[in-house]
Amino acid sequence: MDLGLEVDDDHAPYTVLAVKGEVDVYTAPRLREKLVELVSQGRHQIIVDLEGVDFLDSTGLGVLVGGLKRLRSHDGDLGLVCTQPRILKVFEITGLTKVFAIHDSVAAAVAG
Amino acid sequence: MDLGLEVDDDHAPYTVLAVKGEVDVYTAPRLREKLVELVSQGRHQIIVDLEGVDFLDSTGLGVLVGGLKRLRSHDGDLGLVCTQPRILKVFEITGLTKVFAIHDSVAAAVAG
Amino acid sequence: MELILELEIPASPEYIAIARLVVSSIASSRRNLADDRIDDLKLAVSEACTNAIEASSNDGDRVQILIQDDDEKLEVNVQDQGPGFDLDALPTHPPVTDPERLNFERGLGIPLIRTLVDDVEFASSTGGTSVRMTVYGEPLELHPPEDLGVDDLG
Amino acid sequence: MELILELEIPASPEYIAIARLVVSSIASSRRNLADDRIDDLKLAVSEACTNAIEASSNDGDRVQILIQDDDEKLEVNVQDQGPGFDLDALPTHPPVTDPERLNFERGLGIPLIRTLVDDVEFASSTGGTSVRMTVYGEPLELHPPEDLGVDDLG
Ligand SMILES: Nc1ncnc2c1ncn2[C@@H]1O[C@H](COP(=O)(O)OP(=O)(O)O)[C@@H](O)[C@H]1O
Ligand SMILES: Nc1ncnc2c1ncn2[C@@H]1O[C@H](COP(=O)(O)OP(=O)(O)O)[C@@H](O)[C@H]1O
Repeated sequence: MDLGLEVDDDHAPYTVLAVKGEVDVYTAPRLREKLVELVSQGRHQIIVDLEGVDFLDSTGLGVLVGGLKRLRSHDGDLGLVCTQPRILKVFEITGLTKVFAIHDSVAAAVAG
Repeated sequence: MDLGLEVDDDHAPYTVLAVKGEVDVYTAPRLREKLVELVSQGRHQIIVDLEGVDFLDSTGLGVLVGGLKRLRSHDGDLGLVCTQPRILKVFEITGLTKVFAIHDSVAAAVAG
Repeated sequence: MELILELEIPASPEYIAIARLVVSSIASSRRNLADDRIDDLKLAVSEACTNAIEASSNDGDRVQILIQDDDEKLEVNVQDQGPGFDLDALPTHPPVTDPERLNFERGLGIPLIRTLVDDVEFASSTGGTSVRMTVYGEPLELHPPEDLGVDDLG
Repeated sequence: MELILELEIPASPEYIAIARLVVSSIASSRRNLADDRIDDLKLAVSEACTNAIEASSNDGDRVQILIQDDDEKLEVNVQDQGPGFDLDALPTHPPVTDPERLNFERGLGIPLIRTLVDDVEFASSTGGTSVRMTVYGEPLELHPPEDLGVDDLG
């Protein structure tokens, strides 16, 4: 039930944060802290890779929206990598597919 | 939570019954029925392959002991295949390692 | 309606994963629900439990999850001991096309619940809130409970 | 001792897998227990639940599983509404080397429980039986519950 958070620096100017596990009211604070930490390090182009996420609820969505908002205020952006139907569905239902750029792979995300 | 029960006839005179899943008070009756059915078909040398078993409790042990007893009364035998430490442990604690021949593989069981 | 299962957890985030585990496990064993319906119910229950946990502020507050079913439906009821709330007084969000939308990181839970389950009923008072969520689906054909009768084998 | 979790299931075999799921999930998240200790506890609880289910004969009888812990131990209490039994009156088995041993397919549950957990206490009356099983182990260091504060992020 621990959240995996791995930072990959090999895609400059993008920082890729790979999330693994279940993102809920228990684990979302750790995701939020990690995003705040990355932004405070001056990383303003962040890709959050959700391919390893088994579960994501509205608390997780809220943290991602908060991260996007913070990055936009620094002229940055927060993109997502997600192909899992059950995770994509949560973005669709809430209309957040129109707010986030959602990519099929990290390669596609850093390319575009 | 369903019990997998597959009969393999390729090892005559042995009949190999591969069990998959959790053997407990809910699923053990199906294992018992299958053993009764095999014995009533005249199969008196049975190898029960426990490699696919995730959980086995005393109800499962009871069914195996009952099967062994029935086969012995027909001058047959019931051997086991088991290498998983957590399943072996249940046989060890109950002293049943001295009652059953426990093999490392189906090949070893039919050879021996 | 038959009561299947009752789970009571402390009103604390660390227990929400257990609530999901129990609900999805029961849903998959009792009901002929497609996997994506089970995921929907799991998410709805998780949202309801999150709200229940966040509404609870007293030490020792607990959240109760009741699972019931009958021939055609499965019901999950999440109950808390929080202060209650007025469903009709909740703010509405700007549409997602509005840049203002980004100011609302919260408020997605109840809309999600409404979309994910077939039916939802809120009952809230100063003594607490209960959220009853229903999904419809065919029951699985269960193996009838039977006597083990291992002694008969010999 | 703090009550962590309460699970109530119908006294019917099909629910025993849920009881195991909940116990092993709590044990692995709350306690610094090795995997094989978690397996031991899971098996012990399953044995106690099997006995509880088999002892229950009335429609609607239920089995309650209480999980509690404190700094050093985790306790699981399985309670039924069966007729109770006399622990001291249980038959003893012939040794495994005796061919007679094969006549005893039952009676392995309680010896297993005794071996698997650090401590077990039976309390039985005509109103039902409770089996309290204890394992010792270090608690996990839990992340302190904290305010989500997503609004602060912006
Ligand atoms: N069980 C509850 N007890 C008290 N208030 C609740 C409960 N559930 C929801 N609410 C109120 O309704 C609001 C909206 O809930 P929701 O749509 O889930 O979004 P969020 O929880 O992210 O705010 C909450 O912020 C809270 O004020
Ligand atoms: N919760 C219980 N309620 C009533 N009787 C019980 C209970 N647990 C155990 N017993 C009695 O003790 C006997 C021995 O139990 P056990 O060692 O688990 O073996 P088994 O259940 O295979 O018989 C049971 O057959 C039953 O008569």
